Amino acid sequence: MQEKNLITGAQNTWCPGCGNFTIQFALRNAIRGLVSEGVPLENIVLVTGIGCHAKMSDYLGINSFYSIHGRTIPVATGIKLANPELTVICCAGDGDAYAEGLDHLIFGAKRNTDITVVIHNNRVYGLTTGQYTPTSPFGFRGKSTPQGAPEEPFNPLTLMLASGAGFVARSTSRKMPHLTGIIGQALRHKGFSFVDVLQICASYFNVSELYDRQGYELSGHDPSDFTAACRKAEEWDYNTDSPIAFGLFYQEAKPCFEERFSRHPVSNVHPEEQIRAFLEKKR
Amino acid sequence: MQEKNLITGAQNTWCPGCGNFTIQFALRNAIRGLVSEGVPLENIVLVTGIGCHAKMSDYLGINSFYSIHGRTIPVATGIKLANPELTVICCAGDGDAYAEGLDHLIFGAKRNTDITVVIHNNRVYGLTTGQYTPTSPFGFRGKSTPQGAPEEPFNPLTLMLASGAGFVARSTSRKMPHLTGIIGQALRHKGFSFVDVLQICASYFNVSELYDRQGYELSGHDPSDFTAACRKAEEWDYNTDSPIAFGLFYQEAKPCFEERFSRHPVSNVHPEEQIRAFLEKKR
Amino acid sequence: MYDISVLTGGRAGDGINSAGLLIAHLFNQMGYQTYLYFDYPSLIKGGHNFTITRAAEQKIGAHRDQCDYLLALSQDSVDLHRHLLSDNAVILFDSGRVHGQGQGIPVEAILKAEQAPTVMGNSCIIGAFAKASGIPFDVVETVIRRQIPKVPEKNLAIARKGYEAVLEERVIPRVGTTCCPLVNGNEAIGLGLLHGGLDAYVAYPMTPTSNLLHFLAGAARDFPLTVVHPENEIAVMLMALGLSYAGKKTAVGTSGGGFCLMTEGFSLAGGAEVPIVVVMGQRTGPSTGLPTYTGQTDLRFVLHAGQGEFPRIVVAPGSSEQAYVWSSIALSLAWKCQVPAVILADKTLCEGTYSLDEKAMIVPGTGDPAKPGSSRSYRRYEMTENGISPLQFPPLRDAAIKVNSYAHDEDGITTEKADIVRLMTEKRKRKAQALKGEIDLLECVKTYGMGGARTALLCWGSTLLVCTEVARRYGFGVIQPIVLSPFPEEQLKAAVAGVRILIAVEENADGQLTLLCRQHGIAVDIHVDKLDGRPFSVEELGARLKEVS
Amino acid sequence: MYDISVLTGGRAGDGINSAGLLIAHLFNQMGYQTYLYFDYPSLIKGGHNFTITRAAEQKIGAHRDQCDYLLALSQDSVDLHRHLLSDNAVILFDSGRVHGQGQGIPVEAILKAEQAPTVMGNSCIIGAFAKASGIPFDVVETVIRRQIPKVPEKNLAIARKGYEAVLEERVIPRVGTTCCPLVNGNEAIGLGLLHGGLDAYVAYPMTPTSNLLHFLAGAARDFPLTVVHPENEIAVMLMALGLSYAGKKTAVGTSGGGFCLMTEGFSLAGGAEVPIVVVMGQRTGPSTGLPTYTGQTDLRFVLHAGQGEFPRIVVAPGSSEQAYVWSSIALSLAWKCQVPAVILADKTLCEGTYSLDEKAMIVPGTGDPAKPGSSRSYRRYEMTENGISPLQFPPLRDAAIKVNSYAHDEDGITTEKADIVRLMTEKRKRKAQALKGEIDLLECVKTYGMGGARTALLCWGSTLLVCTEVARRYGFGVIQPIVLSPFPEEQLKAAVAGVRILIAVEENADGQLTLLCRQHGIAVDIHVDKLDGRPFSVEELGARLKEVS
Ligand SMILES: Cc1ncc(C[n+]2csc(CCOP(=O)(O)OP(=O)(O)O)c2C)c(N)n1
Ligand SMILES: Cc1ncc(C[n+]2csc(CCOP(=O)(O)OP(=O)(O)O)c2C)c(N)n1
Ligand code: SF4
Ligand code: SF4
Ligand SMILES: [Mg+2]
Ligand SMILES: [Mg+2]
Repeated sequence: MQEKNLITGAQNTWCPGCGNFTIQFALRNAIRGLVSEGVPLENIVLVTGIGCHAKMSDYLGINSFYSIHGRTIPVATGIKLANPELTVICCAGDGDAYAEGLDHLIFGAKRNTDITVVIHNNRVYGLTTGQYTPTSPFGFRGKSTPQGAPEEPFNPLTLMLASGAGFVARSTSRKMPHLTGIIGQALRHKGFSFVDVLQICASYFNVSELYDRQGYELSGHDPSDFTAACRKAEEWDYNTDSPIAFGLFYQEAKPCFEERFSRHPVSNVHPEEQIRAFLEKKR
Repeated sequence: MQEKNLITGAQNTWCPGCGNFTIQFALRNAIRGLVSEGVPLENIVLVTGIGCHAKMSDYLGINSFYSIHGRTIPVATGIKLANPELTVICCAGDGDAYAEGLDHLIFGAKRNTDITVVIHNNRVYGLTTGQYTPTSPFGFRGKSTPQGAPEEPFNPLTLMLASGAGFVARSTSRKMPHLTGIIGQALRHKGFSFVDVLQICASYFNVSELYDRQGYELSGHDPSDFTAACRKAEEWDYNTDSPIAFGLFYQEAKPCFEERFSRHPVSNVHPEEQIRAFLEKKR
Repeated sequence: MYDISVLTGGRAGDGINSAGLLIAHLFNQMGYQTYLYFDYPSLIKGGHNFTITRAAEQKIGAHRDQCDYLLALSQDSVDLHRHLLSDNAVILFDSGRVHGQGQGIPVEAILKAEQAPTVMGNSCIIGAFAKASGIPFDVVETVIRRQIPKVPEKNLAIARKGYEAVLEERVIPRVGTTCCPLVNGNEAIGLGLLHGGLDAYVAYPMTPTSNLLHFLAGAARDFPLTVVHPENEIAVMLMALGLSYAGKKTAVGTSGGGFCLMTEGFSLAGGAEVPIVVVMGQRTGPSTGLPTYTGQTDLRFVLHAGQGEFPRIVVAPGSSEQAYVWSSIALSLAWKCQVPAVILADKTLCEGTYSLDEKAMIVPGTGDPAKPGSSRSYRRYEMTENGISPLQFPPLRDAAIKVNSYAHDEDGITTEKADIVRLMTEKRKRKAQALKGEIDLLECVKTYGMGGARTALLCWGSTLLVCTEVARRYGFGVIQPIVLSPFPEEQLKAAVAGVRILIAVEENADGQLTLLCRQHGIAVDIHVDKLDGRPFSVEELGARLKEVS
Repeated sequence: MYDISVLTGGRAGDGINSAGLLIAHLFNQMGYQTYLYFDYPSLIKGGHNFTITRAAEQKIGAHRDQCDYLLALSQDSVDLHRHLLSDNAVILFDSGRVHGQGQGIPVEAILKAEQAPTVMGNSCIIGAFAKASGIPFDVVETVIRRQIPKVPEKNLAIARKGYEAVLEERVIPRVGTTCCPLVNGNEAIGLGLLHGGLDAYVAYPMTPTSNLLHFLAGAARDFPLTVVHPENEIAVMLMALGLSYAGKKTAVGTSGGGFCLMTEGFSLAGGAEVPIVVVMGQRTGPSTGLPTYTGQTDLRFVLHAGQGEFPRIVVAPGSSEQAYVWSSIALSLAWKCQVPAVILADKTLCEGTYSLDEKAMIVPGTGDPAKPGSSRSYRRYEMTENGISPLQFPPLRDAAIKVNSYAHDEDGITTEKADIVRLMTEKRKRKAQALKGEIDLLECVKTYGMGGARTALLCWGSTLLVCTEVARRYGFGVIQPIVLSPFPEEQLKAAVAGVRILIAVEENADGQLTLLCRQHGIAVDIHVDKLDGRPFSVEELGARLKEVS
């Protein structure tokens, strides 16, 4: 099942022109980068939610846990806690991580679990045929809101900054090399890494033109400056038509969640002895 | 069941010295304020979660929906959508609103539903006898973390600001008049109002001394300045020992969620006619 | 007796479901009863989709495997379905995409000539189909004008070109003059809820009930209805309970995975007596399973979901008419008895399109809810003889309306006293009795063709119509409990009396109704199961019955 | 035969549970079997708490209503429990707080004199109790040194003053020399899981299993165990499945409301074959209900929770020994068969303290899991004869281990093909068979006192010991299925063979086991229910049985 080019034989069923293809190859290439630095391929685990994005589990020939809608992050946290040697990556959708399972995203950042979360933020529910999500613009006419979405979007970057994320970046499926680079950095960052990928949904929300027109790559920005990161993140509110920065907004080294659990040396003591000792005290 | 002094005959079972008493009377007085301005008492609805805080439903002699753990806000949203004339108040715990049901809190702010959310933030699970919550300090030795909580707290104020809340305030059960004033303002604010109340838990987290020593009332702060609000909110991280501001951090007038739903005039047309019309098109 | 099946195949995104539906409308105009089965994988574009549009002179609600016409918009449609074609099958295909036997239609060229977008390809196809099957062009025109009212002229021009592109092969005659509304199960449920007085619908998208959300979101333009799509199913359920508490008749919709997340709120509804209706569309499980396929594997889950014991309504309609009628009843009874109700459907029913028999859409009255008492002394959980307390909503002058998830007294104040808890448990038991009484007044168990039948099929939900059709051929009777909670034990016992061999047909492996019957002292002799997420076709069920009986 | 009950009452926060436990330890040292029932409302301080410490010469696990001693630390304790006192009851009270008959102990004055904190009041109380009941002070000393090892000298001094403050009233004799460990059900479950090889425990606090979280969080110091308390029960379940996938034997714990939130992950575990154990402590429902009281109302919920059909283990231990043994078995079998397992307990079992019979703590072996294949060709869902695929964990060289919530092929890649879906459904059915085979090797149904009994009580879970005790008096037998899924139909049928009158005793209203039995062709004649959240006392069950039999 582990394929040399990391792509399985599963038939790919994304729509033509879908931004997921770019993310797939960027992620694949970033993983190859890790492997070339000596990370054993079998130490890499992918966790996906449910949605178009999640098909990544079928397409990449690596360990994967194809989870349920909205629940990538707790699964990834469990895997990392079980074995901190593993490199754990979440591919989550915006419906997935920003609606159904938003709480887990915030707790992932708060705990600083050393996992990388890639959000395929196409700003729409793709697989359920086009409803508004928490990052769809106000008034979005999706199938559940034919008269226009009644809510403004939130800004996932500012939310992540407020939640304590130590690596906050944004890229887009319109810029494969940039995306590959950012995912590579995210994978190497020790701690919770968050990458919001503005992904094109060819079928339900194709705003390529917007991202091409307004997008620009961050430069001269100091990712260690929290306040600057907040101001930069606020530049575009996922709603109106302002410049959209791509790059690393914020990075900070902090202790990771899994390091805070004491690792017991593998013991040869059969639990029965310890149980007996416990019972002795209860007598 | 509607009592003149707004307090029911139910036996009060909070611990002696519990900060909930202060919140109860502050809230009662703030409600009286509304009523004295002409809001019919029966138009006020209280929604509570599950926890010590939630007993407010039993103690206040007003309409109440004693909900389940973590779920005040969706219930309140439903009530407000059903009847925008109602004044809807949530009393939620920190375990309740910051852990179990965090997503709803963020969506409440995002949607700007016109409800008032009072968080009884005692920074501990009271009713389940003292475990760490998302605002307990790092290393907190609760019953589930006898070796110390492995996570830093998050800052609910910055989270709320990042989520789009239009009214963000903090007070404390140590300052009854201040608290009464803030809740009164929150009730009058049209839109989602968030009040984090640093509440003393006499049994499991009594940090009265800290709040008295470090607490101060905001003055000279411009609540219409978002950036200033963020900086002020960051002053204390719910973990370390810095000054703790009480007051209104941020206020902004915005359209409310429930206003964005078209209200149909009560129609005399029996649905059967409309159903027939629909079926006609399907023939 | 005419009985015609048309298989239309293509890629996702080709509008195959619309094509199948347009063909159903052609049949509808020709006086046929129709049924449309839509088979599609969980993807948006590409892949392979197909519909089977079936037309017959009798009411039908199942597909046949043998197809008389194949309309192929992709090569797969020819390659994958060869074995389904009857010997003289008429094959039409898009000659730009497909190589094969039959008549080609140059769809792309026609669209190009008319400067029309790809979506109009369907008009071309149905034009061609009409010609090949001898359906007059004016029928095509009627269908297009009614069903694609936006740009009828252009569509008509294209349909005409399709019509002219092929030769007549086998004539489908007109068999009647009435034509029925064609609605899918989701629409029938939605209309039934609206009939029952639905004020609000709250849902998070999930196949197979997403289209109910879409339908009602659209209907909110015409009906006094609030439709909300919140952040997740937990919010859905709790928001709905808030709406219900404040006086709105509210329903939610989901499938198994989303229902899991609603179970805690479901128990709250049961314990706090806040009425709510859940439209629960089953699909193939466990877990994500096959999102776009069917199953009947969640009956026992909905019967027992939520901690604690409380009365609930579970109805499983088996046709679009029943979906309409029982959705209305479920809503009314949920409010009358202040209990949660589940409308248990599945992908087959939700997404299948049926000729609707308007004469069967008569909803029996369920009487008025309990009279409210005076407001000064209002007690939300007042003890009454039948366990049902008067239901009032805020604002109510001089009253505090308190609902409570804890054990509570009549005022809705928390209590931990053993005697009050026992009284409240007994109140809920009396309410369960009252609910059973309501249910007993209705025809909860339907029987078909039982006159002297010694063998009967026992079924529930969407397998009803495949069962009745196959049973007719074998001379079997059919027994269908529509209500599954409270269990209509007496009605079902009466229905099975005299049956020698009772064969349960269920699209699951465990035999969930079979076990439920056994629990009520009704023995099922044979259980016909289904393990692959596909609905029974007429042929398959026929063959399975031959095997076992 | 000595049989003594001591009621200790006071306010929440007074340490009543510890006081009751210390008294149990006194009895333990005197050679008695003990049982401790703790009755408390859902609040932290104030209110009214009480424990009943019972001691007898035979194994016991239920409380009696008639108390021989009353230790009153609050006025309520005297006022509320008068009717429970036997005629010659010995009454001791804290004279600073209580007015009444009996002997007063000036607790506050004693503590003051010793400059001791309030928590040490318990030492004073047990000192006084020992004296009043003729228990030698060296027994008090042993108990204090063992159970309050932190500041024994000061506690001893206080106990001595309590001892001296009262007069001997009625002597409780020593009846033996063995003394057992006293553990509560939560501890027994936790130890059983550790015995089975538990690597990780994940939970969100919820009565009555919060104390299992606390216990294991403490045990993580001594055992190689990771304990996590995440943001909510959804996270709990999914984090646990992540741990399980990566090779850790993991359990979670909750009660009904939290279990609701876990059901979606539970179905994932079932469909994706990721093993997991859920400790599910029932309490009084529906919804929030009575959080600190008991019930047996969630059996059918756990049997059917989660969409779709998949095999699962449900065990309901009835004593601390069974809790230990079957928690270990559940964990082992869950991993061996790669299924989710539920340990179904309740407040009575979880929070009751029992004398543990170490001889009964023998865990039968469940054999080794399936052999892993070679890693190059590793397929997570390899088809095998018994439906169980080799279980491997990442990192596995040259392999990609893919688990999947969708319908999947042997490699774990999503499939929508009907034939593969059918094969995988059949694989799960074979696995269910294999699991049933494992269960059949074990003694899943226990019987007690059945020699010639014509009437038998049928019970499950924590009512076991009240049933055996009452049954002994009436000459009834007792039949207890410990495993409820896969249902041990044959063993249960064998057990009931020859019984004339089968009386089910269940702490619910619906008769959940009764209905389950009926479904398996086992008729229950009489159902004894319980509607108020309180566990049966010996007297109450006796009276109820007299009524019905
Ligand atoms: C609990 C639950 N609710 C709903 C669904 C149905 N569902 C499947 S995918 C999806 C939306 C996916 O949107 P997103 O996460 O943005 O992914 P995308 O398809 O856009 O990549 C939904 C609602 C589900 N599988 N589970
Ligand atoms: C779904 C669910 N999980 C767990 C619980 C148990 N529970 C009751 S109250 C509570 C914690 C309350 O903490 P918080 O919200 O901070 O309220 P406080 O008691 O501190 O006021 C918990 C975990 C529950 N009732 N429901
Ligand atoms: S629906 Fe959108 S996100 Fe999904 S595959 Fe198609 S283009 Fe991609
Ligand atoms: S436990 Fe804490 S929050 Fe709860 S009532 Fe006691 S003091 Fe108040
Ligand atoms: Mg998306
Ligand atoms: Mg709290």
